Amino acid sequence: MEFEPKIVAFLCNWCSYTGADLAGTSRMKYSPSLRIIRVMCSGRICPTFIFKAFQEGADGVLVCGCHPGDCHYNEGNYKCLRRFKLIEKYIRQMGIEPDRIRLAWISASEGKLFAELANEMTQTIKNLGPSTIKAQLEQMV
Amino acid sequence: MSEYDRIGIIFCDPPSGYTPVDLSDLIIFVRDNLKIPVIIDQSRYLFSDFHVLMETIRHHRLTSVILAGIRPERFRQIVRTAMTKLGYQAESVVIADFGDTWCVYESQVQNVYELLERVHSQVVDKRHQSSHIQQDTIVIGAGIAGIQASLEIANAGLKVYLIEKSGTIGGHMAKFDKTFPTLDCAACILTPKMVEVGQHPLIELMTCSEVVAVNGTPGHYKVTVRQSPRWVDVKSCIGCGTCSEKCPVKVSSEFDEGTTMRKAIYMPFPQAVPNKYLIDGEACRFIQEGKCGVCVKVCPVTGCINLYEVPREIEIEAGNIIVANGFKPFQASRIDRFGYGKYPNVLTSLEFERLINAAGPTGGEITFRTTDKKGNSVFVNDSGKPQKIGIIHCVGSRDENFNPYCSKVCCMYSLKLAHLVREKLPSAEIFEYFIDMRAFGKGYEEFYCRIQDEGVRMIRGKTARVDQIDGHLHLRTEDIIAGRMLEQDMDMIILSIGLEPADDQKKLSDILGIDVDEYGWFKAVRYEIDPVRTNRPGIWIAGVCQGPKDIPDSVVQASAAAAGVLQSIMSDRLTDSEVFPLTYMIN
Amino acid sequence: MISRVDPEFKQELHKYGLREWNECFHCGNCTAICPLTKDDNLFPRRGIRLAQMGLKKQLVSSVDPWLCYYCGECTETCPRNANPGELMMVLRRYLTSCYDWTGISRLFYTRKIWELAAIILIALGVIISFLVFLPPSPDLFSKPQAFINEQGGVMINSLANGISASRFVQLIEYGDLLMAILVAGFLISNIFHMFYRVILSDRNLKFPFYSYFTEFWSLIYNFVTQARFSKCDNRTYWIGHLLVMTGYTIMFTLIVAFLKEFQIEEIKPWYHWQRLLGYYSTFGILFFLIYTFIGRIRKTDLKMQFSHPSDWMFIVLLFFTAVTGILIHIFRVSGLPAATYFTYLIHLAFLVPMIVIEVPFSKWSHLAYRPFAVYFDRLRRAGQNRQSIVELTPAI
Amino acid sequence: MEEIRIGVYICWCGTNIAKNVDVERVAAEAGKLQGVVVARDYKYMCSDPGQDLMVKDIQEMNLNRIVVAACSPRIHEITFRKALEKAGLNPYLFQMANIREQVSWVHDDREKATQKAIDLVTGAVKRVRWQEALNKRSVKVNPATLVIGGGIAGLTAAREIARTGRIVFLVEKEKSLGGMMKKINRTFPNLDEASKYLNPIIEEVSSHPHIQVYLNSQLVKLSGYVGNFIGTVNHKETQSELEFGNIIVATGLKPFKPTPLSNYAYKRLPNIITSVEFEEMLSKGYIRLDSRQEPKHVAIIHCVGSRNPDFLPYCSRTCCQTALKFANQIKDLLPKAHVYQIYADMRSMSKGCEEMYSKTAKRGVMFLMYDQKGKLPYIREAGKNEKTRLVIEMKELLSGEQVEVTADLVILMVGMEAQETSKQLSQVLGISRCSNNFYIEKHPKLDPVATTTDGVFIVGSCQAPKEISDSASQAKAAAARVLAMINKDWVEVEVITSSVREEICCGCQICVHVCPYGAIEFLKEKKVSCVNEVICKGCGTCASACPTGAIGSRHFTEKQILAQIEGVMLQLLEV
Repeated sequence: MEFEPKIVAFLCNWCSYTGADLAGTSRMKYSPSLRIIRVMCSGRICPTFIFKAFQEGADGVLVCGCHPGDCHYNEGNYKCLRRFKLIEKYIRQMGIEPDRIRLAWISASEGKLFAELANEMTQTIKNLGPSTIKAQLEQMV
Repeated sequence: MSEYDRIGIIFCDPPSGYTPVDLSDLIIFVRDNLKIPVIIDQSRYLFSDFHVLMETIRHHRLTSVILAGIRPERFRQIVRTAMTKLGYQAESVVIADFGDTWCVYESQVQNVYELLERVHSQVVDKRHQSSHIQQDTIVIGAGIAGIQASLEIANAGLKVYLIEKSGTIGGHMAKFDKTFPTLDCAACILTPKMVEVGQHPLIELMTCSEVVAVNGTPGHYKVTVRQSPRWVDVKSCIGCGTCSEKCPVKVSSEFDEGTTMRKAIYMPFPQAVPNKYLIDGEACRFIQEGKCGVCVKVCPVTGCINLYEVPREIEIEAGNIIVANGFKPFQASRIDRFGYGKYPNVLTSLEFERLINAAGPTGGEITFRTTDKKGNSVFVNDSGKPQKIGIIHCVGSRDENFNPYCSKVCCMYSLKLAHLVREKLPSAEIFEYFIDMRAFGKGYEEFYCRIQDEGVRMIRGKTARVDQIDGHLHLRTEDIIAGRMLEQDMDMIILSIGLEPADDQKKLSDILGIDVDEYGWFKAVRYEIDPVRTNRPGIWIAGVCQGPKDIPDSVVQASAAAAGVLQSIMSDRLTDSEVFPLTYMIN
Repeated sequence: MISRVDPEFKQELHKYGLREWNECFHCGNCTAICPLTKDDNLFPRRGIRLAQMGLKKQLVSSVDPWLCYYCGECTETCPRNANPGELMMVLRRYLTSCYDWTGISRLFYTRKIWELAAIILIALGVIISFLVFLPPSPDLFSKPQAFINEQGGVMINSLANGISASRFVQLIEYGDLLMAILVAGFLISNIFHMFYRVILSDRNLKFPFYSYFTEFWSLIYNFVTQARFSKCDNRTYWIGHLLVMTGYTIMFTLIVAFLKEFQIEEIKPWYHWQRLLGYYSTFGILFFLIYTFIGRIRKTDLKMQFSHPSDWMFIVLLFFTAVTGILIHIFRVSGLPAATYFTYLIHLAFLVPMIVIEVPFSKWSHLAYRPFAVYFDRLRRAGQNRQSIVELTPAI
Repeated sequence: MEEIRIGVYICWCGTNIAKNVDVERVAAEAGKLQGVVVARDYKYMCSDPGQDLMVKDIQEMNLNRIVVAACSPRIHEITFRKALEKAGLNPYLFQMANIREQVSWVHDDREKATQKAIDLVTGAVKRVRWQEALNKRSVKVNPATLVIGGGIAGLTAAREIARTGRIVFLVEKEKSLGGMMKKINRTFPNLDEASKYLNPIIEEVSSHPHIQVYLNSQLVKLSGYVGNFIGTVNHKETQSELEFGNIIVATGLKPFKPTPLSNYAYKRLPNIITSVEFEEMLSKGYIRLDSRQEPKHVAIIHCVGSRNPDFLPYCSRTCCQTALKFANQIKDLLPKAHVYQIYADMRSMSKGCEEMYSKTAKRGVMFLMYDQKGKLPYIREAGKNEKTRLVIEMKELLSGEQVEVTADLVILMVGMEAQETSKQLSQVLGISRCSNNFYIEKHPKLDPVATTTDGVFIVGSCQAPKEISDSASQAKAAAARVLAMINKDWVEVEVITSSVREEICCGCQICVHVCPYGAIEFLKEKKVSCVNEVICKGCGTCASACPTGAIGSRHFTEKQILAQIEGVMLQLLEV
């Protein structure tokens, strides 16, 4: 059967999660690959979460926050952005294709955008194929 | 103020040029009906000599004065000064101007009486504002507006009596499938609020109840509520439903707009609040003919069902009353050209809401209406699916022959219905026949565009007639934009019926003493900036009963009415001087 | 060139008896409820729209008002009480005056007194010329039996002084012919004018020449049967209309073309064709008259609620013509020569103006315009069939 | 440590969920998970019986963790937390899996949807076992209120509250009160003088002992939380610090500038004015052209900017009715003038406005419909011999004719758009804006005046364009909320805050720097950071920044989230 990726998505409670809900209430269909985890702010997302996701066998990780300047907590999304740049470097070193992680700004009114993003990301991951990290880690132990 | 507070009336002499008229029967009228002191300014000395005026007022111990006569305005200032000198506020002088009608006094006597009565009652109301206001509030009608208002007030820690005519709260909104433009399912967003009302310690919910009399004065209304029996005890009923199973009587369900049948003992709908059963007195055999009574036998809780229960009247003291009795959908059968009631597959929008609802007769399948063996019209799942559906706007609205006003919600809910059809029947052809598309609210225009993108055909031009020709519903419409006559065959027609004042509206307005407009909607004294305040202090209107509006606006109004209540209680003041002019004319 | 909207146009229409109608908000109910509308003749609504916008050119070039027979359903169901049916009526009056190149019709419609004056004038003219050319013979009173034929009836053609029966008939016939030519002249020229406005002036209208002939039958058919009218819900009105129309035409042809056979000395038995025809048309006309009289007075029927003076004028004239006609017959049969002579005189005094005024310039012209409207409409269609049919487009 | 006993409840939501998700299977799978004592599915969990079912289970099977898989927690988290409380369980021992908005409504493939639902539920179950009981803190409410914006909405709200003897700070960025309504000459449908309504309120507000009006002022900084905000208001050079319990935002809107719509030739040709400019003219009491003559032909063009994807995609709601009002006012002032309404859809839906529409028609106004999605009307200067000033070329839809309209004066019914300050203010207040830059309400249907930030309310046309009476009732609605809070005198505040485990805090003070609210201070003597929970809003930035993991944000702890990740990724072998 065709490879159905699993993407762990971290959504901030105020913009992105609401946006995702909007996609739902407007019945916009998108790929069922996402596994959404709600956090209060994209600033809460620390590298551990992302690595954990890969370690558990995620094929990709999506991080969504409010648009710059719209953060419910003023600047959490900026902090997130900085960390994300770092994480991108790390995972490259860990041998994970940087395309497997992605940061996007989704506002509460961008349900459509979210749906499109989901499909788009799923497609990129499908092209990359399943992530091998989990297997590799298991070999190590 | 204390009981020393006294209203007096001063009849001023007409200005020169007007023939003075005999006041005697007017005075008698005032003494007998209004029972207040009367001062007559026979030989114009009263206003000419300030001290005499002061003396007279002091002598009669007046705290408010009604200046009556032709153009009494000219004396207002002097009397005001007198009153303020005596230590009362300037508002205590009120003018009752008979206008020039005085000359034809004989013909006007009735109007003059009415005027005086009106002024007097207003002054009395004003007087009462200053005595402490009763804290409890009564909310009439438990639709979304009533629910919202009750919650607002109860959440402020104040007692609310929520009075609902039917057996459950929820009103019309509970019947809807989805709500425009967000397409939240109505039940999903309404039921939590209903539950909250049901559980709120400060809300006393009274179902099957109606207000029959309102006495007392603003801030101290004594309201008589007539509670007709449910025949099932709300406290002890466990809602197991055995009674309903066993009940032999079947009648059409008003909640499902007659698209399904229910028993004589029934639960209006699964999420009803209170989530308890009740008996339909008209249908129940025992109550009608005294036989049956099966429900009592099968009920696991002894004494829960009491078929001998009788209506009772309760008197409630309340400082404020919020009226939110909602509306009545337009009777589609009144327009025979559309063949509603004649052709089975001409539906009203409300019927369709139930049909398309997951909890509806077909579990959300859109099917045809057919008549079963017993001759009641029913929707059955295997009757096939309509492929061409027409939605006719402005049925009963924007029409001088029925209701000239715009019902405001029809355009949007029609678009919503079109979307729901598209969702359920992707291949179906859907047509909307409209005059003007009124997508005015937040996100409404966007919704309209979206529905067009979904391939719903928008026809500018109102269908004139629907005839059933060999099984098909034949429509005649002018497609104004395309510039041609349309003769189409449809499988199903949805009539977007308008909104009308509820049946009990007139009665309520009489009981409460609040004004209605020419259509029977309740009237706000200053609609422009205060659409919830009525002519009677302490009585507020919210929701559709004041004029057609959508859910958000109803909710907002409900909260606004609540604001009025809270404000009056927290400031212990009822009226707002702008509402009560200090001059009254014969109207 | 692009036409310009004209708010003043309403005042113009007011002269033709227009009442309040601007409330119309174009829901299209009137068009859709009308049993006669189809495809792209969208009356009454389009007519209302053009009138509201004051687009005269488009208005005059459309035949829609003639296709409406005023069953009144649109008015009954109009959500704005804009009374579309009445507007159609007004437009018919307006069009009549537009078609009439002489401008007389406009004068009559907009200035009531002129019509009346014209009628009286003509009536007097008829009386005078009659008395001059066909003076009553003095024996009418002295020895009336001289004018009685063997059937005991009056010999109608021998009542004039010193003029032989054949001469008498001939003179009358001349008069009739003159009248007929006059009327026909005006009417035909007006119809041609109509033809020009509706068909010729429309540059981008193309249809095969043969349709002129292929569609011609519809003209005859509609003229004779008033078929479209029968589609309206109220049948009696159609019957009445059919009766009066046929009766009137028969009478007209009888006196113009067959006077020699019709107006003869001897009195034929009642079953004779000329008498039967005479009775038929009299009956037809009377039926119609009574029906409309009652209608217009009681205002029961919507279409008769607002009566323009021109409507009355026509009915009255027709009524008196009919009555005098009947009287002539009665007097003849009962052998009263004097009475016959003078009634005959009065009869003409009503008949002539009725035909000369009403037929080309007023109400009666629709007798001709309606069927032609159908004819032209079919011609236009013949043009359209070649163009692609309008596709159903989503409204904006 | 107590034994974890989890109850899982899968909601059908009628068919909303059950249609695309095999709820029974989800329940069955959930039942297999560790610690799960009971897993049920039910038609409507949010309904009374649904909640009762849950409560009964909690009490009978003494469950101590609950997972509900249903709609978005944004809708029903509160509902179920209440239910837990009812059952005597701490409301924070509860987790929701969103299998409607994020599963059944967005996926058609039943199999995959069900799989996803199972994963989400697993995640929730894994997470909930680590959740701790938190105690709601209720704080006293500061009875003072801040109202931003001195238009009709702001004024009404301020007055409503002040009348109860509570302090109101009214901040207006202009130099006078009245806002948009002040520019309006008469109100529809009754054509009353707007000032008749507005002036008494302005009078009362500006003279009210309990209202402090700050003109030419703006809110620039906000800290604190519902019931206890501290705001900084800038007026001219001076700054003042205010303390208040609630905020009512009534910043209104601004008219659209029609210059980009070149076809309307605004500012390019003379005698083409916007509806706002016309209102001003009316309040001066005359209708005049630049040449001081009275116009003979006045054309009113609707939907200028509104309902136009390139400018304002939404309907501005009031223009049609205002246009009708204009027509009547013109007819009153210049009975001879011809008025043309060039409209797209006549949206006269408010009380009494449909009647106004037919009345206007009766007065002989000409209504012309243009194709508002197609080619817009075009205004050109009239030629020498056209004996008029302006000519409007348009396709008239109701007649299907291409026509010209002559006009001396053209009034453009401009749409209404959000204030450009809305972005800046939304950042100060921490509320979000919709794609049209209007503020987003908490719930468009059932909570139209509240926002996602407790204690901040949006009223009037800063939420969406609306007519005066609607703005007024919104203002009152917000006032009701505020009054209720004041009357109760206390409010429950968010307990999802950060907390420091001092024993492992290394005192690096990173958290102190990252905290956007300055809620974390460094205790010199103890050499550890300490969170001021009253100021902390629980964003958790500090938690993710902390190198030692000493700071954790409650209810979003590392453990909980990692467990959830584990959960959603846990492949169930049997599928």
